[in-house]
Amino acid sequence: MSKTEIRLAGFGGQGIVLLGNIIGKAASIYNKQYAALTQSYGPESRGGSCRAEVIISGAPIEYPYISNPQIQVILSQEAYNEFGANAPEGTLLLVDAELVKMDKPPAAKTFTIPASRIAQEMGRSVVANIIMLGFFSAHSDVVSHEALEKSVVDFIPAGSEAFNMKAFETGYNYSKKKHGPA
Amino acid sequence: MSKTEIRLAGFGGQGIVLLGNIIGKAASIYNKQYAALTQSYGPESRGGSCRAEVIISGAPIEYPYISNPQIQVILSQEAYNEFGANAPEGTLLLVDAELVKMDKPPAAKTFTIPASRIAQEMGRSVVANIIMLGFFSAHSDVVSHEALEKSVVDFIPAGSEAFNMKAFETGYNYSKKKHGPA
Amino acid sequence: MKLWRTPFDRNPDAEPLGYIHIDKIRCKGCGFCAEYCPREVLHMGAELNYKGYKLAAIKDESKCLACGYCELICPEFAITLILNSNANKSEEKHPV
Amino acid sequence: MKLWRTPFDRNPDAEPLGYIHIDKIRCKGCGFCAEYCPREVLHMGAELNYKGYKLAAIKDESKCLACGYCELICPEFAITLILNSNANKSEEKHPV
Amino acid sequence: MPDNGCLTGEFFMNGDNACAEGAISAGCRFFAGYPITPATEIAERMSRRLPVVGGTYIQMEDEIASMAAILGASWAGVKAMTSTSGPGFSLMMENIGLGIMLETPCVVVNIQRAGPSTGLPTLIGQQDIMQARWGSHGSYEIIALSPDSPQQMFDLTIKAFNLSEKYRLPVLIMSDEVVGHMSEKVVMPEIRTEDLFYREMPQKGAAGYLPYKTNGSLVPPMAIAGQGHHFHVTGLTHDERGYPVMTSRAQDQLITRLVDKIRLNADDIIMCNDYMMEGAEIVVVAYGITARIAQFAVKQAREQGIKAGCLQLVTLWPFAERRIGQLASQVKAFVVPEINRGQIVYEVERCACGRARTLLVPHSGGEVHKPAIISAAIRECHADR
Amino acid sequence: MPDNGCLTGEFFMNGDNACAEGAISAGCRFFAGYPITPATEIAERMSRRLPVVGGTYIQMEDEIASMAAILGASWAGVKAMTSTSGPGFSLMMENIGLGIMLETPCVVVNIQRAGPSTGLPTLIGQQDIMQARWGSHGSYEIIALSPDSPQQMFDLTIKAFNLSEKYRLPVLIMSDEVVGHMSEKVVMPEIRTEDLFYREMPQKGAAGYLPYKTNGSLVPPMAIAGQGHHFHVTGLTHDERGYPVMTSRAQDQLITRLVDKIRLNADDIIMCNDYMMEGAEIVVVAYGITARIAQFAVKQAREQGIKAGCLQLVTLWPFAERRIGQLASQVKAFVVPEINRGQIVYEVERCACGRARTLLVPHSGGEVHKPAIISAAIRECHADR
Amino acid sequence: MQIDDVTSYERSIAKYLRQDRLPHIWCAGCGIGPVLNCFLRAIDSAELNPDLVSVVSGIGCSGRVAGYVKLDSFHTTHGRAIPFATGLKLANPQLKTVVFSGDGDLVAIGGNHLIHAARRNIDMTVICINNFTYGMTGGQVGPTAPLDVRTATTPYGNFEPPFNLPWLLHASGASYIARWTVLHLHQLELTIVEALRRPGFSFIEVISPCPAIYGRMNKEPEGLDSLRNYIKRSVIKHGAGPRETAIDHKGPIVVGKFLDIDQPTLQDHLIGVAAKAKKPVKK
Amino acid sequence: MQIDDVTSYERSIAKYLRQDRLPHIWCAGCGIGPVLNCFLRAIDSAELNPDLVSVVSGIGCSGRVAGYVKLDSFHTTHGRAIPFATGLKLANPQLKTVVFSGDGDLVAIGGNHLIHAARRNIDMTVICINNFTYGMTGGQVGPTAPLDVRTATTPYGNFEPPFNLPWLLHASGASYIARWTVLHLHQLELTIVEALRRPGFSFIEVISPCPAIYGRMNKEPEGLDSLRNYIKRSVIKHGAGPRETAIDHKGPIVVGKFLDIDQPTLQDHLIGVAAKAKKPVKK
Ligand SMILES: Cc1ncc(C[n+]2csc(CCOP(=O)(O)OP(=O)(O)O)c2C)c(N)n1
Ligand SMILES: Cc1ncc(C[n+]2csc(CCOP(=O)(O)OP(=O)(O)O)c2C)c(N)n1
Ligand code: SF4
Ligand code: SF4
Ligand code: SF4
Ligand code: SF4
Repeated sequence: MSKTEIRLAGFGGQGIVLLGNIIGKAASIYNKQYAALTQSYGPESRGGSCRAEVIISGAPIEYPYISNPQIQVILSQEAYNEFGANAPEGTLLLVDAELVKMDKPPAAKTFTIPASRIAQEMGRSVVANIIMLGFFSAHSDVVSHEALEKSVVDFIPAGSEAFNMKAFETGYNYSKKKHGPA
Repeated sequence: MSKTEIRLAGFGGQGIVLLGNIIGKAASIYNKQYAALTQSYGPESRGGSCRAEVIISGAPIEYPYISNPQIQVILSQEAYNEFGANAPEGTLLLVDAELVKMDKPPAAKTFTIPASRIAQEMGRSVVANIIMLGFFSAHSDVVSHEALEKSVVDFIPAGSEAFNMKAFETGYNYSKKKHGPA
Repeated sequence: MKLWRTPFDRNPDAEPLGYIHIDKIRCKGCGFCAEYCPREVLHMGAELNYKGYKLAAIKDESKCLACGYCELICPEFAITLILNSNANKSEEKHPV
Repeated sequence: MKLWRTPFDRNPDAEPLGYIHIDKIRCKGCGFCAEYCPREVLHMGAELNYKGYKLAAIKDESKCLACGYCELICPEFAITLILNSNANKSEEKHPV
Repeated sequence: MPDNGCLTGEFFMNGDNACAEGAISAGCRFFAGYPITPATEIAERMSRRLPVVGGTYIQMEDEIASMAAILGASWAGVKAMTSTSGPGFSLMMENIGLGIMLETPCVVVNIQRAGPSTGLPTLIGQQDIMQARWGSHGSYEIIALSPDSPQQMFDLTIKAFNLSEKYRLPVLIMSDEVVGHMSEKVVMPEIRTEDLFYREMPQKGAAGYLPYKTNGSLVPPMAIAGQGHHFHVTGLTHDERGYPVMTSRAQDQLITRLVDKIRLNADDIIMCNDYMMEGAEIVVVAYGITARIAQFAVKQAREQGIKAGCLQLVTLWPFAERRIGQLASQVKAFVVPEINRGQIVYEVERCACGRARTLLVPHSGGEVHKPAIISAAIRECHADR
Repeated sequence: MPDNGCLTGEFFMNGDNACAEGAISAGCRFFAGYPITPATEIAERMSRRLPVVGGTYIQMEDEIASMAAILGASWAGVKAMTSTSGPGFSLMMENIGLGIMLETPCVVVNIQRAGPSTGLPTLIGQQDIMQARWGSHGSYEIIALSPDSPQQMFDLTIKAFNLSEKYRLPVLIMSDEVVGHMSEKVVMPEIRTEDLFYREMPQKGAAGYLPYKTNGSLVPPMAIAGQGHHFHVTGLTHDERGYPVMTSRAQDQLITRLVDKIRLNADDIIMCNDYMMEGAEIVVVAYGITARIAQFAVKQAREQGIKAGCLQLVTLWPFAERRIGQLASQVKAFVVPEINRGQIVYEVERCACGRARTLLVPHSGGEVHKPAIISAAIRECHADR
Repeated sequence: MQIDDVTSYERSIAKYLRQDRLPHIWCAGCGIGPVLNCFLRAIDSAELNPDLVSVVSGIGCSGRVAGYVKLDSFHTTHGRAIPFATGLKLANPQLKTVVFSGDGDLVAIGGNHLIHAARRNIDMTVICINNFTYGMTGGQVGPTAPLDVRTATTPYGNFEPPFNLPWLLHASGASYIARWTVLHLHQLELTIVEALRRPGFSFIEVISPCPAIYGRMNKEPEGLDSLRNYIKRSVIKHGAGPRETAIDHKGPIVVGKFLDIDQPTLQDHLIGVAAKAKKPVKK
Repeated sequence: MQIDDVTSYERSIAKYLRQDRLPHIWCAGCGIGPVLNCFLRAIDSAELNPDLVSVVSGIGCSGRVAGYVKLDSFHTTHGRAIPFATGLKLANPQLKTVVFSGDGDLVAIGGNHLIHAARRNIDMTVICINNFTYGMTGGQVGPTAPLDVRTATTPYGNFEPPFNLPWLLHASGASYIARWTVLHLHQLELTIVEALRRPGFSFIEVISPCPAIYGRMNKEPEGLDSLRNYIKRSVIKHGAGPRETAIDHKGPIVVGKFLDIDQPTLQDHLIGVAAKAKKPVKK
């Protein structure tokens, strides 16, 4: 049965756990898959590095931890150094180009987006994660675009739907523009 | 191996546990017997009834509780009603006549002394228990007279030795006078 | 220091306002009632109860003001004040 | 409210009393140093460190009074004040 | 959300939140707690949800007070809960004992982290299992459940309330950090009245009510404060009237009933889940998140042709003594992975009574077992002759 | 009284007082406690005796503070003790865990009464035996001793201090109300330096001292405050430097050592007394005052021609696993009288592993067993075929 | 002799006293009995619905009070009466919750709960029997014992300064604070009535003899000795300030009503929370 | 450029800081770091023998301080730093014992130990970081949180009145009480020095931002937001009375040295006990 492991990594305050929740809910509630989200906790997740990991599967998930993520979303240099740089061939790497310098091209299939800069340009730096989610949606079919959209709306503050949808589409379109249709 | 069980019973404040300690120490330290003292505890031992029980034996004592005391020293009506009145034949019963009214003669061999009145007459009602101890010594050889004497001195406040010895002898002599030499 | 408010200067010849009942089984001889009765109705007697406590006793019931203080202060709930409904009702009653 | 005691009116043309070293790995960009430097020696720059924090930076070291407040208030122990022993010693020293 | 404020439908949430929602659905309307990782999210969600459903949330000054407060609330007739982790659980022990002695329904959740002492506050342990059984002084029996997922957090919280109301004692939910913090789909059905158990109560103001007089069953009806019963209850040894009686005889009567109400109802209380148990020769006995890791290993073993199965202990206490005893005669070995240095394994070993091998797969804590370690243990037992 | 203020000679005193004198003789110079029946006499005697021998007595605001204070005192280099009974013991659990984690020598005395909760405050129980082993959260091992007389109260208190200094952990004395309150002769020998064990310490001010670096043995030398080591210790999982390390690996290293220092030294720690064990077919396994009652019953049984013996568990924890295992192959049955509803019996049963029958003689508490009840159990096992 | 059908005892307290439990466990001359008596009269005088009064005690001689009142009554664990009562009260705000216990219970082991309950200004009346010692366990030093007194654990004299309870409670946030001795029974009754009827946290300290233990060690071996001492040393001073309410071994014992202020109670605040919560918010 | 061999940092605090443990765990803009810095300077300025200084912390963000000071240092259990330090101090009166911890640790779960230590007037300096919340566990309401603030457990606003800590400590018996904000670092240093050097129980409250949690929920998402707020709201008033030292959500934050009195310490009393005990008494 198909099973996809996703890692989202960056630092505290970027809304990484929220991303994990959005993806997990999209997969499990709207796409009727199985999904399990685990995350880093404690003071570390406030100041320092932060991580959320999602498994999406067609069958019940016994072991809830990822071992070899097929997809990694990297939002800090530290996270890149620790995880992204070593991502093996055949896996997908999505990187915020604004926050990460890559010395040499990683083995994984890598796509970059300056999500945090775009967010700033849009006037609300908090939506960087949603932009990244749109970018993610453009590059992976593990969760449907519609499911992600619905899930975003579930998690954001009331009143900010339109703005967040715009951010989501911006991320999605950035990819389409840059890389052509997937 | 010889084994004697002794019960001392009355109410709180009479110095009953002290008596138990004096007898126990006399037996175990000065007479080189085995002795175990158990006693009633808790708020009950302050206001209400109070009990101390001593086993004296020539061999180690495994079970430290008395079952059929050969000697009972009774210092309150309540204690008499509960224990003294039913003391079986062949056992020894020593009673403070001032505090206890006996409706009918008990089955046990019974001797009485108005210890508390004598104590009052001596000017220090606290020594009633030591008077009773002297009386006890006159009626039982389970602990030697000398051992009891030494033990009394160990337990009383410094400076009160002479007075307590007088009380002890008073109790002892009361018996001799009343009942003749044992 | 004021502990009670029933008048001390009530006519001593009037019929007693109350009668005192002391439960001899409960009394532990603390002496509170005797000490704080404003009219010395009670005192500590010589009798012992079966537990060995010296009992409170009535000395002169006729003086009782029915102030209720002995009943209130008795730690043992051993005193019952029985009100005399015959007595002069116009005099101030105990404040309880 | 008085937070420090080094004179603000020190001759601005004198050699700086101290030099500031900021540890870029430790700095978390809280901005305390920049905000509370009495002489605006520091400001928040645009550079991010590898963890993503925006770094404090030196704006004009020449004004430094060596008051030590930035060093004291930096929550990260990221600032070291290096005293300039060449500078005019007669002026009052930082009170630490 | 239905009118009563209970959630229904499908949610993606972590175990802590699911536990809080389970409590709300079970009718819990009082929560007293003190923050502690990794249980804090339960308190936080209760603080938000309770005022909405007409309940009361209070953060007490510590865990001792929290435990005492839920006992008080329960005696006011309200279903009550607290949540904590190891250090707070240790502090609650004295008043859990009071709950047992007064026979007070309530639920105590322990989201276990790794100890002893402060240990690894944000990382998993399953090390308070024996503490749950033995942590308070005195002789008693307890009920403890162990969920393996957010869904079970929801379901077993309702179950815990039901058991606590039925048997009148604090029921413990012995979860762990991974289950508490992991998010998955949670289905919350509409709860019907008949799904919930409420303590039996005397008629309001009924004369002659005695707080600890049973009527055939081992569980006496429970009066609550304010109903005119003017009853007394005490943590001292007491008789049917609730009055202290300081005798060995009264003690024996009381303790025998307290112990028997659990021991004699063990079959009603004990829940186990069978996973690939048909014809199993090697049975992995596990609980909490470890049950899922074990199932992963069992599945692999079956693929390799080893007749392995997994028995999930949903109820930890009372221990599934009979079940293990029966299995012991049928199977070759028990493999017991625990995130501790040996706790439930003692019970398995005792009940196996030498008839089947018992192999502990210990883990000091901080993460779950690697499935391969459990697999290796299964293979080791399989290779035994 | 010798110059050092320690008593020597023969005394008639109760177990509580003997315990206090044992502590003084063992070099205990700090006591923090909180009154509780039936342990209060220990505190009272310490309050009188400690100032005489240059020590400090303090009554803290509760048992939690008492336990914390003796840990602090131990880190100031002073042998320290506290005493309590069930309810206070429950409250101490969290900080007993801290003692284990910091590896702090100290002695905790529990004079057991009957519970749960307030229970029978002035009457005997032996119901905190499993709590002693499992009462704090997390994975750990502990040492617990069980005296059967005032004399053993004296002797084992010294032993407890020695073990705590040697293995660096809180050592528990699990006595009971009868032993605590009963008076008998107590012989107090002159204690020589070589009778006492003091923790190994780094050289004063030695550079490079690491608080948890061991040198081959499983027990690291212990610095004390004020000696210039400037060390750090924490209840968090830590490395050799005493620094927190929040990883499963660090946890495993630490817990493994904490557990192993007891498990691997079990033979050094465990003490049992044999009573009429020659050729025994029925072995009564007992501890505390119950061991004496059991001996009484065994003597009677022998008189009736039944080959009974009694194994007194002087050390309760670590459990005498090997001894019971060996005996299991030799004897017909174990009879386990306890003043609880089954605690140590679980261990006996587990270690017997089906090779010998195990028969619990439970007692709910409030008094000791009637010897006849134990005799009956012996006869029942004897009649078994 | 013609007498009333009812005695004053029957009229006022009989219905609130568990007579089937008498005699109680307190020693001869102990002050707890009179305070209990007075409390029961106050319950009557306050004209509360007794069905709605709950009495919670901790452990100690004073803590046995819950066992003698014929009201819903809870004898809990040592020091934990207040949090238990907090749960009762919050779960059913209709209840009048009275905590009746000893100084050791409330201020030693239970001190934290006491100050936090006062801080919260929860509707609750706490009656604290202060006998300067732990009676139940045999007279050890308590946190209210004056310096230098002898107790079972201070054979060389007490070396710890005591709390000044009215001050501590005031600083913690209580609304109503009073102190009487066991002799001021009429004043005490009025004070209890007042406390029961008012909202917020009220604290009443009652100085009470423990002759059997504390008294015996401090030259007041009879309850009467202490009472005579109280008469000598008591000074009524309503509104007395913190400096005046400290109690030492020999000096004056200032009694009276020290504080009586209106301030929002926890319940008041909680009503506000409920109102805000009921406004639908996005989940 | 010619510079001094040593920096001010090296001269004063480097020797007391566990540099091998940096970076510490505190969030960006957290106030604990500056207070630690200041404390280390005070240790230096007080010219104590550092070998004899012990630092004890409980659990919390503030409780991590013990882990960063290069002195004998103990990271204990939540709320129990004070009794642990009490044991240390009593067993070796030579030691200077400093308890450094958070308001939740010291005043919520640890409140009883705090007031009892103050009552005993034990030689001990307690530094309390008051950030109005439980930082470590994610920003729940603390017993110092002003009414109406948002926290993780008061989503509808805090409904419990907070303690006024200087008042509580005064009423408990402390000898020395001061409060500063994290901006008053020079004053704070002097105060700590003074407290360290004096006998008896001293308590220093430091108002400190927790931007990551408490600030984020209360419109001060950056540490700087809080600091600016403190500047606006702080009023220095030495000797301020109890009515003035309460802190609400918006009003002034009165800082300064509130109490500094000489009174016998626990150690003074214990010396008396030892003297009496040494006189031979009959056993
Ligand atoms: C946790 C716990 N610790 C200790 C005890 C023992 N204990 C019972 S009552 C008491 C003190 C009672 O003192 P106080 O509250 O002043 O009441 P009093 O007996 O003087 O009326 C103590 C310490 C206990 N029951 N539980
Ligand atoms: C017994 C216990 N209960 C709860 C916790 C969880 N806990 C850790 S830190 C903390 C609160 C810390 O708050 P505070 O002392 O104010 O420090 P801050 O983190 O705000 O600096 C709590 C509740 C614990 N470790 N132990
Ligand atoms: S007050 Fe009560 S107990 Fe005391 S003497 Fe009078 S009747 Fe007896
Ligand atoms: S104070 Fe320190 S951490 Fe903050 S910005 Fe300045 S250098 Fe960076
Ligand atoms: S010990 Fe003291 S407080 Fe307790 S009942 Fe006796 S006199 Fe009263
Ligand atoms: S959570 Fe708050 S108190 Fe803790 S480190 Fe972060 S800012 Fe500081």
